Amino acid sequence: MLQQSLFIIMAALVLLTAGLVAFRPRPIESAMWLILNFFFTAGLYVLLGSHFVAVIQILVYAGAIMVLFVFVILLLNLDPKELGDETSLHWSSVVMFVGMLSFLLLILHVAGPQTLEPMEGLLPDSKFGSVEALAQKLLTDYVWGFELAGVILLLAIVGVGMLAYRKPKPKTPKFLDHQERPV
Amino acid sequence: MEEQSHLQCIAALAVLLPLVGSALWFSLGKKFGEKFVSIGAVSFLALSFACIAYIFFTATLPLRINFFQWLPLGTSSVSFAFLFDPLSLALSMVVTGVGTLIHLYATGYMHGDAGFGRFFSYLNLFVFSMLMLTLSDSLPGLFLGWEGVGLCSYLLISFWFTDEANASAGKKAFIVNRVGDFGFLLAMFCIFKVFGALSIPEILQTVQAGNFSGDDLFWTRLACFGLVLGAAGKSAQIPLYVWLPDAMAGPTPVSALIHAATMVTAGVYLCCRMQPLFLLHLDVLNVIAYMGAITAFFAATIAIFQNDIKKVLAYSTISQLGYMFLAVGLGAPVAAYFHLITHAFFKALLFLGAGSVIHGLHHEQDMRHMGGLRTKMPITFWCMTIGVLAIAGVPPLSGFVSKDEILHNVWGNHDWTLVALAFTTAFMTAFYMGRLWIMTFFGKFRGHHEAHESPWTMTSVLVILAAASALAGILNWPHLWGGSETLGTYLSTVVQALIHHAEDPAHALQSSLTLAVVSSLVGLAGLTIAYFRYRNFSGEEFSSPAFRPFQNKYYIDELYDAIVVKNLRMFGKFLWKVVDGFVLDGVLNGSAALASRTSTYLRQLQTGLMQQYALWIWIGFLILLLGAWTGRS
Amino acid sequence: MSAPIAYVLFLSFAVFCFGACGFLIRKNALSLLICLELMLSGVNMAFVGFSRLHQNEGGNVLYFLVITVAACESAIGLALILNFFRLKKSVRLDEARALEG
Amino acid sequence: MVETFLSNPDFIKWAFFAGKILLLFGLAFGVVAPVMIWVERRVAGLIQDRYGPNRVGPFGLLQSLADGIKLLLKEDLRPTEIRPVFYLLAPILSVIPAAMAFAVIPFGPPTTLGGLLPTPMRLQIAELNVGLVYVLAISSLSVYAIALAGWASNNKFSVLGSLRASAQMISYELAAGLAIVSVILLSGSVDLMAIAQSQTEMWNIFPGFLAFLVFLPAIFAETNRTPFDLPEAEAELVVGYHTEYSGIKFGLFFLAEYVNMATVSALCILFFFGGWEFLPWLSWEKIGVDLNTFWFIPTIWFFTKIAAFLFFFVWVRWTLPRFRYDQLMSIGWKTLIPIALLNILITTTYLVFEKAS
Repeated sequence: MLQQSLFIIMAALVLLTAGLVAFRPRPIESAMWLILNFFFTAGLYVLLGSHFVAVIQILVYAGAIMVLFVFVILLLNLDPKELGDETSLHWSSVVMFVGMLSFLLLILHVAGPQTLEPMEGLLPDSKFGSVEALAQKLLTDYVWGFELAGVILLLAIVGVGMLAYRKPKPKTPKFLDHQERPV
Repeated sequence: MEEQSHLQCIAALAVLLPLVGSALWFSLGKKFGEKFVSIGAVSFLALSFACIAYIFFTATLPLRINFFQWLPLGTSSVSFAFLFDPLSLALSMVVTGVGTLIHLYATGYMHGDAGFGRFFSYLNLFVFSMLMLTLSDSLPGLFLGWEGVGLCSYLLISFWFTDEANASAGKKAFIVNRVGDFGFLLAMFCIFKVFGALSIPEILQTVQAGNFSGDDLFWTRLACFGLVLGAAGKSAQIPLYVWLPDAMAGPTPVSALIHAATMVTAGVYLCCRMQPLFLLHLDVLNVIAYMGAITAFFAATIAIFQNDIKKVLAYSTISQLGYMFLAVGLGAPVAAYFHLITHAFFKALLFLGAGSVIHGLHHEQDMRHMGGLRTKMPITFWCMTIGVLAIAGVPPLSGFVSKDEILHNVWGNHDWTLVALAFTTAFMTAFYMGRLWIMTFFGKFRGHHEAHESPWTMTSVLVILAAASALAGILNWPHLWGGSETLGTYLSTVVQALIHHAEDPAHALQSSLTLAVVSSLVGLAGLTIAYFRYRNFSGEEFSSPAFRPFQNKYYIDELYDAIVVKNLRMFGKFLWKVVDGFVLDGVLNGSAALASRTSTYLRQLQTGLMQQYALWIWIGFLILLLGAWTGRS
Repeated sequence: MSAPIAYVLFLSFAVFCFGACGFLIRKNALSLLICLELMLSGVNMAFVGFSRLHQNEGGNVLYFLVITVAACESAIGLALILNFFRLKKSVRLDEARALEG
Repeated sequence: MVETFLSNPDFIKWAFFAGKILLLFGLAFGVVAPVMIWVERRVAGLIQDRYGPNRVGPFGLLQSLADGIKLLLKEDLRPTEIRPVFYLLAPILSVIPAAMAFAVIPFGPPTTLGGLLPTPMRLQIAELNVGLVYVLAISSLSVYAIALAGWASNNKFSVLGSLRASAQMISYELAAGLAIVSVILLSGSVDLMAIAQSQTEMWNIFPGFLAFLVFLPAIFAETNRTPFDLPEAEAELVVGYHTEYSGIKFGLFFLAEYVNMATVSALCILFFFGGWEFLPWLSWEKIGVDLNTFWFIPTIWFFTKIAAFLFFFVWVRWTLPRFRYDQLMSIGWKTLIPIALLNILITTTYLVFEKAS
């Protein structure tokens, strides 16, 4: 029973932070809320039993990706004019929520009522969610996906390097006072 | 029928000489001057006439000379070959003979004209295509000549193309001929459908030998009508005669050669050549007869009221041709052919005489401004007199003999309307020729310029033609009058006469004599009435409005213009405005406009804002979702 | 742990919708990428949820692949934004209308 | 009355749990941080041949207490034109990861506390079987505090300082991660308790000496200590990212730094120096100590090792010169990471041969 209520709380927090991420005007704020969102999602994963995934969520999302975002936001140090952050509750948001409802109806209908019963519990000794089980599956059945992920990461690194690199502009040499200037 | 090699080269020479000549005069005319062109042209024609004469006297007819295979038509093929038989030889003799004389005459007439070389090249080209028409063995060959002749008549009519009237007259002649040619083409297609071959001797053999099913008869009947339409177009008969009076816009030698002697007779030659085919359908022959008779009478009535000397002669040509078709229609091709030959002589004479009158009066063509020329131009006067008497049918001249032959046949046919038409036309012919004769040569001189006799080149030709038209009668002097009918026997191998006078010889002689007397009396009456009417002619005549339609040629031109030309122009405008403008262009521009209009709306979608694209994707997803949702089974 | 799968799926789709909605509303590129990350994390939730439902590690493996792609994508996205900023001195998306029809 | 409490198993479990939390956090924040501050200043004085603080209390022991009170009572200076929310958030964010990392560190073998507990329980606050990865994740969060601090205080030097500090931490985190991979390979599990128990016979320092060589500079850089403390060096950028902070905000940063140091040194001991084992080949069972009754001996030994390590920190701080920034980065990327990768290769081959034998 504790788990059920905990799940509800965690879900509520996730939704709250997601809403704040979407609708707060300043990007630095929405970034911070997103980090919090990742924490709560990690909590959700723990409730769902996959611990390793939860920790990876924090390590990769909150720890690495969001660092990039915060860095860029801080580096660019944009004032509101450049950001152009006047968010208007655009009619598209209506479309969003309509979509959401219709999707839910589709799930309920297609999958049938049994989706509403709670999922059966884990066996005490089941190794679901642990590193070993995941590693087992990852490195045997999905080894190609694993290698491919590596290749994609390499690609991204090279790509970013190439994109961000800017040939330093050859600065004209400044002559100190006591040096003679070329005539 | 085997070819001797030397005959082959003579025949080729006879036909190709004019062609080569036309090319020569056209290209070198300007460089070498008039003298070179005139000597060259006349000598080339004379040489060609000599070759034809040589074949005429030595070759065993019919002689078929094959050159090469010309048109492969599926199974059969059309070969380019010449067929020398009495019909074609007689006509080609006339063409080359009269042609040579007219060339000689033209050297004088056209003296000093800028397009001298060009004129003679067209004339030679005309003679070449006329020879092709007469001598060719197959229908397409004949058609080639037929078109060539049409082309040259166009070129020669609008020779002085700088003047708008001449150019439009040339166009008119060409277009009307084309209508006729359409009939001819139709006939050729039908003949090919029925006989599967287009060479004339082959066709005529199958016609005489074979019997035909109902279906074939229908097609051959259609072919005959096609041929009749072609002949009417080329020989200026009732429906398609309008081009001949306007063709007078060309120089006079052209009128003489083309519109009197040779080209207009092509229709008659065609009908005589294809006579066995026509014999299959007697109703067609009847149509020809009536066409001829009506044309003769109609043209004669118009000729009386014309003031232009060449127009009078043009209408008289139409009516004489009507006579020939009448004869062909009644199944007397020999009489038609004989009249054709005699007509060629005296009509050429009349035209050339009128030409020398016009030449003398410095291109004055209106008879009301002539008069009293018999003292100023004696030779022209005497030659014209012989011509007028010949055409009026005064014995013993050639005109009388040939016309009497035709009248005899008409009388023999006992069709009283035809007889009435024929005799009245004879009287009117005599009357308007007499009018012409008296207005130009008698009374006071009403012109502006001082008249002078033409040079020897023109007057010598007049004298020769006068002699020919006087003596041509003996060519086919009827047996009844002790004549040998040389032309009749000569042609009998190819065509056969339909009406056999079954009466006993005595009665026949008596009736033909009375007929001869009657016709000559009619002619003389016409002449005397004309003499008394115009003796002291003062200048205007037929002023009362009653004659208005006659003077305006029954408004036929305006009628044609109203019926055909206006509708064609309207139809053309319709096609241009509605079909092309609205439908085709409309569809084209419309679809383009439609594309551009829709694209302006669709362009609003391309806002460049990435988020809007994402929104459309999302909406698409939703629609798919709803589709899946509703489509669930 | 006995939460029904429908809750998890609804939650994941809700987060996805928030992300998508943010993606469409925000005017600057940075928030765009942030919302994108949100969307991706929403999708991940569904994977983990299903993996828990079927007690099979497949979902988690897929989670891993999605997370690598998300990392690469955000890295490159940020690099692009930097270039865009250098070019246009602002990250407002209204500036990026060059492809307008 | 007490027996009813003692006999109820739930109560005992909860009491044990509370005891663990009190022990660890009390030690970490109450004892370690202030004592370390005092030790640092004394040792610095010793190394620089001068007295350290010795006025406040015996041998100046209460000096850190006095500093703490001073910081608390100081006026809360706040510069203008700053982003208030993030300015205040930064110090908090720096302390949270430091505390969270402590929850996972086991400080003793599983015991029944002298018969008090029905079954031997782990001396670990959170028995996470993915402990190690958790520690890595938490340590990567400390970057935010520094980045936000620099940016929020609206001061060019602090922004530059924060950028440098966070860049340094990110790159050395990578080196530390790779070093830890070889440790995982050696001890075969990601759970910290398991790692410690796997070192009863042979400590990881011997087969994984290269990993230790990579790990040591990485943890120094991670906590911005001594050779790598360029960002807050006075000479360079005034005091780096926390120039604008005064009073307790600065105190928090200071506290976070020392707690981080304690955590990192505990980890280092766990990974390489056999955790609470007595000597490399001399584990407590061998000596004959019964863990259930004398459960506190390994724990105390573990804490003495941490103290020694902390002393080593301070010792290094006052002896080694500071790295220039480009040298610092090149060491991080061009030397440590390649060595770590090489090390992984070595450990794997070693493991294959060892398993073969």
